[in-house]
Amino acid sequence: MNVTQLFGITAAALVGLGVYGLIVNPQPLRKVLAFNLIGNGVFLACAVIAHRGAAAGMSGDPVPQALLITAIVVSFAASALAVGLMLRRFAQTGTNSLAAPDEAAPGEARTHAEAR
Amino acid sequence: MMTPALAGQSTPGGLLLALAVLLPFAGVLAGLAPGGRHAQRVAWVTVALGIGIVLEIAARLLVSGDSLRYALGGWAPPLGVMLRADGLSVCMMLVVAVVVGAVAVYANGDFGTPSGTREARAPLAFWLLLLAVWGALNLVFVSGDIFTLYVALELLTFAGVPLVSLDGRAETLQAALRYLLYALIGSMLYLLGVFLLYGAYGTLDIALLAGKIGPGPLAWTAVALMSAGMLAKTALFPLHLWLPPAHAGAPAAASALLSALVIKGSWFVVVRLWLDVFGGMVGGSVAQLLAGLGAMAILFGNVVALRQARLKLLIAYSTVAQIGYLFLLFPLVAHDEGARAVTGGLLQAISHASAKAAMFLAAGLIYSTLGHDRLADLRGAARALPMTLTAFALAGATLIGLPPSGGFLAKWLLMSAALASGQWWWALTMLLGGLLTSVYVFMVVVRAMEPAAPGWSPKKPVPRYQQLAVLGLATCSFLLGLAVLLPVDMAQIGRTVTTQAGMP
Amino acid sequence: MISAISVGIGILLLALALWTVVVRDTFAAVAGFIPYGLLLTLAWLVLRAVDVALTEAAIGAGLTGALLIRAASRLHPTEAAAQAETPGLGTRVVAGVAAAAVAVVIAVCLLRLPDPAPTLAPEVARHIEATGVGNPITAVLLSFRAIDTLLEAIVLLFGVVGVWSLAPDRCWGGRPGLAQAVGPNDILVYLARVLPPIGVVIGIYIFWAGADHPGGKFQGATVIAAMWLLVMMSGLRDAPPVNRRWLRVVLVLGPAVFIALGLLGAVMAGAFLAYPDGWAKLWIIVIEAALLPSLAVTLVLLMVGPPQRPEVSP
Amino acid sequence: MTDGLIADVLIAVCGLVLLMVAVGLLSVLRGPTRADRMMAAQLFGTGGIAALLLVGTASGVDSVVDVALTLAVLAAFASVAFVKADRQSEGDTENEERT
Amino acid sequence: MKTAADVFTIVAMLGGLFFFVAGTLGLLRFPDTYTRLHALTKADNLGLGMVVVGLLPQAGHLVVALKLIVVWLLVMLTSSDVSQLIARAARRQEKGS
Repeated sequence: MNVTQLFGITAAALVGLGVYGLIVNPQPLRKVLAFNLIGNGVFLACAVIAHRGAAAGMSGDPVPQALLITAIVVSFAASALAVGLMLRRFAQTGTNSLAAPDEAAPGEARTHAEAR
Repeated sequence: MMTPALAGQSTPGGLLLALAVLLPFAGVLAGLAPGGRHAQRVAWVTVALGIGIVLEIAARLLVSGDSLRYALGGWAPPLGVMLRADGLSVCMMLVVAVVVGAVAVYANGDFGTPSGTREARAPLAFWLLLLAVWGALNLVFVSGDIFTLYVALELLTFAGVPLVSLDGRAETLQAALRYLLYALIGSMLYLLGVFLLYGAYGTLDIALLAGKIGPGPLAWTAVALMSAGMLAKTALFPLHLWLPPAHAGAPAAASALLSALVIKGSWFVVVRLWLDVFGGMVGGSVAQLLAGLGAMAILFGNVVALRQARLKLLIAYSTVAQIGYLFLLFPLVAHDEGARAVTGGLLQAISHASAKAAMFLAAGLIYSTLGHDRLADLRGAARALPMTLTAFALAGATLIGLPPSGGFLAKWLLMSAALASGQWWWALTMLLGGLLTSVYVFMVVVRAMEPAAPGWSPKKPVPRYQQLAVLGLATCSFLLGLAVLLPVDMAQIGRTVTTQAGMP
Repeated sequence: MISAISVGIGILLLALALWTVVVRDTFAAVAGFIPYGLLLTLAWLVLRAVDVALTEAAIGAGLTGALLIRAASRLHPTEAAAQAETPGLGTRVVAGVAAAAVAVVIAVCLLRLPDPAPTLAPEVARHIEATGVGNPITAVLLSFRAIDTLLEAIVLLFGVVGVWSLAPDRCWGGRPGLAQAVGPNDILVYLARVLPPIGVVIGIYIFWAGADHPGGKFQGATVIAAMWLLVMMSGLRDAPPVNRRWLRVVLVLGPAVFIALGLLGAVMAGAFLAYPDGWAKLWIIVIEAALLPSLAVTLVLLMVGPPQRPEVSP
Repeated sequence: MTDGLIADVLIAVCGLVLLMVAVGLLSVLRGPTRADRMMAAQLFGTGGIAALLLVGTASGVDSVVDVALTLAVLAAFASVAFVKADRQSEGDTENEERT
Repeated sequence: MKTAADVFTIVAMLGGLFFFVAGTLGLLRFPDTYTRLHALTKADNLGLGMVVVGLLPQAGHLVVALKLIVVWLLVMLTSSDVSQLIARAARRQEKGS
């Protein structure tokens, strides 16, 4: 088994693990973590494709590698936005659950927000 | 199908496509740097210029009778990125420009920077995000490259999510977070599909891919991943759970953008993929499945809408239903009436965009007049806001599909395509959906017509120009059906051949 | 030999990924995520994607880890409530089966990619001369597919607008994040005085190397951003208030220069984002140099979050 | 590019270092305290960089040193972020908002 | 000449490996956080140092060799500080509990 096959399987397994984590972990932060796992699996798949495309004296196909750099940066920004939403919501309500609808308790929420 | 040699060359006026994308983004930059009231002014100038550019693109398309193309950086695919605008792209760009313009007029009232402050959070964010949504959508419509489409989708997500939580209430933050998670997973699945296609065919260009692609496990996995991702972003049943709280919780102007426009971006990607990339490959049972989900969405969304107690939630569930119609076109394109189904689907997207934006804006005005949007207590709304209620009724007529609205023409085209290809069940679903829609539209209008309680006065006066903007938009959607009188079917420009190629 | 190492890296990667999925405590999960990122860097290296390895080392391991660990700590009080929501065995089994099915399908696809693999490497090699740069990835990112890079910078900017829009209204215009008070003798202050000068030099070096060797503006900007964040964490300098004019200008500088030069290219070289003959390398360096501070500031602002402290008016 | 024998030695050493790091990671991540878990980043800051340098040199990638430099700086940053995050969640009043 | 450099590399690598093994053993065997931290920081830094020293003769360029040394110095600088920070965190957690 060569390097590309090996990492190809690893990539697929990472996506699988991420999908599993995404479904079973109720916490949004864990879902973001799982999203990152899926993302890494997808990126690894792309790196495998780039590696297979080695030609013309280059150690890999530069086009998918360039796409990867773009995608890695974008997914960081996505994580940052998700974390921002979670922290803001926590500061307002003290909760971070996706399931339970937020109680509209403006007075209480306000004091909590003030305390942060 | 365009020959690859031709596909690689820019056409005259191609630069306009780049400008249509970049102008709104440049507006974001120019608005963010000075901030405050300037952001709004910059947005206004940008909207005016942008509408001009889109009109010019439409004129060029009609004159040349062929799609516009532009090779960015002078690099032709597969190395470079190509922008392409066919009839579908230009029609979508036109309606987006109209809706963005109307929302900009409306938002003048809701998102002005209060006097005495140099800069306020919500207005600054709104004006920047309005332009951001616009630029991202234009990019979705003109991108000829599947990876650039991914970036466009991410731009759309980043512009859409903050719009949901613009007023900062806790429940909207939750809705925004849910929306973000769905959207991110959706784009990640899409991206995996992009990489698989590149690994199999060595190009990202839509036209080149279409020429190389063939049936096989790789292509099928790619189409499954990409479609699933886009369905999550479009909120097609049963992936719609994030939509109602997000669209109903946002401020009216933001709801209008989200419900009318943002979801059309990912829908458009599905259309591009199925019609132009995978051509005749997908069809049959998969298309039936997709339309089946659409039919479920129509029935489910409309029934749930009927049971809502709040106007904005009702409108949001009506979006869930209307999204369903957009997916009915897929099993119909592969038949003789394929072109008709494509035009019908596009027209449905356009008329829903204008009608839904008008509805949400009308709901916003009703909310600020009554101080609430409880359906049980809408009386007096018609007396206080006659123009707005007319607009709501006209938009409702479009959603139901009454002549001469755009919705009527869209449904008529789709139905005749369904009947012509012997798939009567889709026609039946559409009729049933229209019936259910008419019930709740009627209910809202009737309740709003009831006279107000004695001594009641509006909570907040509504400026006339806001009402006019809403009415204008609703009138557009209602008269859209007259497009049938146009000498050319604009939607088919640059793509008649492609649709033929999609036949089995 | 190299494939033996790859097996090790693959197994360790999956073990850490599994850890972050199944462990109960979120803090522990994120603690596993950071070495996981470092390990991915090794994987990119083995796959000969050195530029990607650099990006992963900077963004994947460093920034994302720091972002998530801060969130995990703050959200710790919600942990107990979330445990109660954990789905039952039935859901977990279904999820496991679904995940396994997805993994198998993807694995089969990746193993059945066509041989010989299609590649654009020869195309890049044929045209790289015209761009004047030696690193093919830089050529792709700033010439052949420059639009993606421009749009990516704009995505990051939208991210900042989105994060800022989460501020409480009364805090608008103020400083992001919580104030950091650290005693002056804290070892952190010492580190924050010594490391940033070195780090910034390394960041600029990585940016500079990017024209001809692996490296570039994203990686360089991330290192610089991390150093700035370190200074903030130590309390030596506070985060800038979001209404500062200089901050806004630096934020939009990179994309603005990119668009402006792109339009100039439309006039001088016949296409948007095209570079005139012989000037390509200079233009690319100007664009990258303008993007470097913008990206660094953008990444810092994404990390520190929305303004949370109203500005104290003088 | 290093020649065959040395390259093999480097790879072998890299494998063993990775093994050590993996074993160490196992012990560190199990805890029991948060401080133990913070060592994970630290562990990879040294062992991981050693493995990186070894595998990079063995396969003749000169720029691996640049990756190692970046990693050294960012691993330190991540470790500091860990400690800081921990301090904040402990509810250190001095770190709270000053307004 | 070449062989001498290679022998040097191999010897240094074995030395480095020894320290990494020692560090991990320490992590496994030592009873509390402080001693474990001690084992990790001291031994692994020496291990990295030996690896770097061993790689010097294999570096094609003087610049690469210099950068290798910088990597080591940088890791030493940061890990000594970070280990102090972690030790303090450990003490705070003990007090807290």
